[in-house]
Amino acid sequence: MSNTDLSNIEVNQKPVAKRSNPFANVFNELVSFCRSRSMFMLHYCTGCGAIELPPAMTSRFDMERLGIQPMVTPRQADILLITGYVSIKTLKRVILTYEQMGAPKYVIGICSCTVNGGMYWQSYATAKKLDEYIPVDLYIAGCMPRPEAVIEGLQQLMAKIKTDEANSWKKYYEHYDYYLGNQQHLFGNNWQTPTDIIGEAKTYQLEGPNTLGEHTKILESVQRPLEPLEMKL
Amino acid sequence: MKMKLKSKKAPVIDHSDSGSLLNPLKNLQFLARKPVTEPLKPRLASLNYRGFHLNDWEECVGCASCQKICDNAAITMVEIPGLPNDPVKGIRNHRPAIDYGRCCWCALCVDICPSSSLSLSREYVHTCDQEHIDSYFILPDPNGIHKEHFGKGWQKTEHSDLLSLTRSVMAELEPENRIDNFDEIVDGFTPEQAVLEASRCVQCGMCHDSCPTNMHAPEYIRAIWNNDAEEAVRQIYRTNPFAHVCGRVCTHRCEDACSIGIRGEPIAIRWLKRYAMDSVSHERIKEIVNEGNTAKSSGKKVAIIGAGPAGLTAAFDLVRSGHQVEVFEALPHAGGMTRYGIPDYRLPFDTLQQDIDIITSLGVKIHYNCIIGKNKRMSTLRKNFDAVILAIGLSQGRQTRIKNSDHRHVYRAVDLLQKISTGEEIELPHSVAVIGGGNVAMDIARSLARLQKQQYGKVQITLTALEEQQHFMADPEEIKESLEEGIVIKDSCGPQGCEIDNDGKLTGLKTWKVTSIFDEQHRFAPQYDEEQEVVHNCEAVIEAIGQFADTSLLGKELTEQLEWNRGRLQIDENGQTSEDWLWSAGDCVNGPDVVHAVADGHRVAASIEQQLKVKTQ
Amino acid sequence: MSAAHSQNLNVLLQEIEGIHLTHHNPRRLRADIAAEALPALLALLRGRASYVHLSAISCVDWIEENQFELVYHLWSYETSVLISAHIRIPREPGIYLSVFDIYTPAAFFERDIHEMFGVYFEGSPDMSKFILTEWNGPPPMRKDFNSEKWVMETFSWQEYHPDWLKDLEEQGGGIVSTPESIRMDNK
Amino acid sequence: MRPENYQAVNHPPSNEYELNFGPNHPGIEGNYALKVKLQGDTVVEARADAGYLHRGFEKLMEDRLWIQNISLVPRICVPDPVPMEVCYSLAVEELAGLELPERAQWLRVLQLELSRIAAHLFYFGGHAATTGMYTPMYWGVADRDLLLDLFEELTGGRVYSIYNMPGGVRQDIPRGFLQRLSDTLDYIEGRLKDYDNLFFTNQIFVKRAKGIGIISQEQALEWSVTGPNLRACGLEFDVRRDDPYLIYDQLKFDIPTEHGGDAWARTLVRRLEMVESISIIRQVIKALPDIKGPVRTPIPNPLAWRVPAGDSYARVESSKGELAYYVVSNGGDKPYRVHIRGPSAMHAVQVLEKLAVGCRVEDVAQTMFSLDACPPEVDR
Repeated sequence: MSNTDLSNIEVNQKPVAKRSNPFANVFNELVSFCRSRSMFMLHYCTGCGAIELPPAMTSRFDMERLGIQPMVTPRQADILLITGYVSIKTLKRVILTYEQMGAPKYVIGICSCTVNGGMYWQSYATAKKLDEYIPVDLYIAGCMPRPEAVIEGLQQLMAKIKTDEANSWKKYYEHYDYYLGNQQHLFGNNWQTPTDIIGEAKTYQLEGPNTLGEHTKILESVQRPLEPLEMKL
Repeated sequence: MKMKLKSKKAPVIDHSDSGSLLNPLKNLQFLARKPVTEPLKPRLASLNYRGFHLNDWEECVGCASCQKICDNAAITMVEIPGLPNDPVKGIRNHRPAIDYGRCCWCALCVDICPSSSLSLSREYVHTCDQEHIDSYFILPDPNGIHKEHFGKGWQKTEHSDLLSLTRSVMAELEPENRIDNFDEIVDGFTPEQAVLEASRCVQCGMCHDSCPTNMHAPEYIRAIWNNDAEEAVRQIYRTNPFAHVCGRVCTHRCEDACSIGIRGEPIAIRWLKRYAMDSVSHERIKEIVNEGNTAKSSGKKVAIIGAGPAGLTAAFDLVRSGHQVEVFEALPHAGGMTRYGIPDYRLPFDTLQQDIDIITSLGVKIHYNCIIGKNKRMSTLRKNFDAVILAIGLSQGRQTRIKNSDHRHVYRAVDLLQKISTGEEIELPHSVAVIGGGNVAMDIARSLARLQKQQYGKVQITLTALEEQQHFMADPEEIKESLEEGIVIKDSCGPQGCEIDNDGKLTGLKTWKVTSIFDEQHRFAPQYDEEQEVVHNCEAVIEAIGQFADTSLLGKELTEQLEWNRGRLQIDENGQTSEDWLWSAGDCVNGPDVVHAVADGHRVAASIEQQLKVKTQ
Repeated sequence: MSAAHSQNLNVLLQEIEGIHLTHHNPRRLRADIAAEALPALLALLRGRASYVHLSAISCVDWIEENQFELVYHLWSYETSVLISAHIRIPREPGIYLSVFDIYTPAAFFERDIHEMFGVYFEGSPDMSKFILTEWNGPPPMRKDFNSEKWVMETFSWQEYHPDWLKDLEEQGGGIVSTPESIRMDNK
Repeated sequence: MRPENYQAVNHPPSNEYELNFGPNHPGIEGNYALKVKLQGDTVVEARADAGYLHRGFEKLMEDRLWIQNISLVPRICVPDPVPMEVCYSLAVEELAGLELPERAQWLRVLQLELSRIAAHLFYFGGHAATTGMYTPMYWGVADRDLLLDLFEELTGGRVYSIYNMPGGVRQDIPRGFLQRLSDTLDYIEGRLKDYDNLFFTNQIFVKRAKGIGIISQEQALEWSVTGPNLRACGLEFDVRRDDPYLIYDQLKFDIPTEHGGDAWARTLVRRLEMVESISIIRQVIKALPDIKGPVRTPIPNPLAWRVPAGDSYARVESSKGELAYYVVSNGGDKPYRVHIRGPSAMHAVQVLEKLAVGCRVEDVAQTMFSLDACPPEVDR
């Protein structure tokens, strides 16, 4: 894929060092707890797995029990559910969407296709490994997973958020060069998004040694002022 | 417009009915209805749910059919050390591992599984984070992905089975039409039948592994399926110059190992080989065999004693490597046991002759009627040749040494078969008792049955053997066909002696009922029930209990020089004897089996080739 | 279809020169005609034989014959017979006439065939990309485009190395054949 | 966060502006986009933009064995996968000259009609949601799930049943299935009254849906509209009756039509079709126990199954209209070419583009949902 290898990526597994102030600890835990109990899932069906989401959302399996509701705009959504294969055309929109979402944000890859290409592994039109383009917090196996499996997965994610382990969104800032490289590999070197990830990384103080690199240099060289997306009629 | 315009009556649903103001009150009834919401815990899936894979390792043979049918390239075959791995039985220690990043749970792998070991469970929840993505690659076992029991879901049924388990039918002579002649019984496949039969193959390669000479059966079956008989011949000749012979009388270990044979009838690999050979002209086969043969003469000479399958296979290999090969055959025709031991109805002489013709056309020189020890001495061979191969086969019949077995109407099967095959007149008895349950016993019984039918109009042959019928050494189809031809089989009969009347005429064979054949140490020690004594009336008794090699041609001096092991020549794994110029191959080393002999011929030829190369350097 | 309809249709179709008709079954009629004669056939079918419904236009790439086959599937609500009109055009330059003026839905199919096979239809209202707007490769449905090869060159796969596999490798076992390898063997 | 060099683009003042409808938009069915030009809030031009769900099915199918494709085809239309399997199987059976056992034919009809009901229930949900009514969606999806339970029991999979294959179906029905099926149908039929009360005679919906996206009969024929959308214009055509396949010619069913050609008529046709489908399934339930015999004609080993050279065009009536498979074989073990004519390919692109013009922007979503456009069928 790109020159950066996944193995170079240091996995951010270390538990966050607890602050000495017990009050702050309690506060942190409270924040995590609240986060895990109220999540908005972006209403964007990327692939076939989306067909099992309406059952999961509605009366029969009722994910509102868990405090999860669909949300129509990425700016207010917490969870990006990638429901199955992403065609290259969709992947661009997925990345745009992901970058628009406010941190903390969580990505769930559903179905085989997000892991290793799934049944479309020979297809020229779909991307194969989702985590090369955006960091993924959780995978749910199945083709497609049943609503029960989706709900089980969401509960897992809640548990992870509660213990402050679902931090893959930080990885996007810390290893932006890797993700950008893979995106450029697929979309060409002219690829740019309206969101200033590097700037955001600075703001969140998540700029790491791998945030910048050869790919971000390419980005800088091609970056041009934002224009409205092509809207030819 | 001439369209079918049907006007419907008033709509079923009256949308103009705006209803009453009290309509919302109707909704109060919902309070009394059962809620539809399911508990948060995952439900149990249906009885044939297609969940995660299960694989019964005891059943699985590692044939990789699942890997081939998988449309998503999700299945990797993994070798598991410690599991049984027996090519002869058609078992490999490979097991499928499944990539849930590819799988689509279509269960085609379950439906094709020849051993029915794969199934899908009713378990369907698996989640993991990026760091544990390796958990998407699993090695299914009977315990399930999370070692929790959910029970089997989708399993193969008779409806969903994708394999074709029955052979395509081949025409053969009916018993009444074959009993009075030596015509070949089996017709061979028509092209349509052959392609259909070849299409049953799942290309697992078990046949290749189990074959003594590792014939490329999957490749030639595929070639036949592609209607490319010439390619099939090319694949066959990679390992077997006795292609016509093996296409007819091979002991087909491949078919015993065939994966399809686990639940159904194995692919008729032998008949397919025969089909390939029969459908290409003799001249074309010669051309195919000669393709790419550019070996230059090496100036080395090899002598081979015995023009049977082992000897001629070695000759075939060596002559193609550029050596000069001379074969010395005691009898007037080449082929050894395949010529003199196998009756015409199983292997017509002219098809055997085709194989031999191809070998001789390469430049192998055969000296017929040349008996070593009589016409030529071993020492001469040793002097004139760089290497000598002893491929003398098993020409002498073993004797039972029961009472009166020295009577002149007690024959050895191999001697009689040889006479019958050369067309020599024999004193044909009206009734015969055959001792033995192997293929040779069947051959002699069936040959005599044909002669009896021709000359006397009826068959009176009794075949007795120590074993029970299901444990006979003979092929099941031989037994079946013998019965069809009117041969009486008496199993579990131990021969005790021949009955002779006062005139010295043989009148019968006395047998006792066998209670057990082997003792506790699995040594041959038959036990009899003397009370169940039967006398089978007959004019002649034929012993078909095995053969041994006649090594008298070696001469006294050489016999003493060589190392022996329990009466057999001591050889290494390459067939070389303790003398560095003498090799031994074929039935005299392995016991009777054509395809083994061919394998042996290759092995010895390779060993000689290597040694000659070393010498040249 | 009724006898009268059938006869009418046959009489009508004889007006087209060089038409070759085959009946697969009572409701399927195959017509092989020369590429030049197709617009006349379609105009005739639509104008005089009630074939108002264009079910689909299919394209087949016969790369060995260096031809594209275009199949126009037409349905008549009156005769209940589906006529498939087959024509062959040379693969190069792969240009044909649009039948948009006879059948409006042809626009969609022609646009689709254009981006999937690269066949250009003269007179079609819109030949711009529709599905493959972000695809820069050759028209993917052409037989000379090997999707699997392209994928293998462009993407990488998960390199799983679970604990059970490590254990097996320590014992001397391990992966014998990957699915990709047996696919390559078959080719 | 904006790039540092960000400069706002000054658009010329205009009362015309362009709007991207989708792909990430709640008013779009599936992953699809519609670019519309608005004047005020009236659409003056619309262009469909597909390909977000493109997987290259037709290419993939050329590279897989005849049997392997059965697991691929249901993915082409996610809400209504069964017709895809059946249609592909029918096309291959015709090519291979396979006789279909009678029992398999009845079982296929059973699934097709179940799938139609499920798809229509899903359709109501979506359609209602575009008008701001969420309860029908909650009901419809939950009731559809009961049918999915039946599918799961019959086929082993909830959505992608992968149950049909060339030659028949993969397994016989489980014990007691027909009884449970019958019970579920009774329940669904009872629920239809609730739906009428909540949705179909609800004046909020009726007033929203009437007059939206009107297709005249002439337009419907001109644009090759098929299925319920065609019948909503008063044209009585159904592949099941007019080009019968399986055993549809032995079944009694009506073909409901409506006259308006608008969103309301299209919804109503589907509502009536559900009743017909329930009646068809009841006929199947009645007949099935007396039809004995195998459920599948054996095919040769699928790894080496060659289908004779030729081509076939199979059509079935899916919940969205006329679905057709054009399958070409060159005598090999894989299809030489498969062309899928998704029913939505017509009404989700050209028809939608035309109907959207003149709509108010809030009605665009409803127009799309009322047509029951299924983007994966367009993209393939």
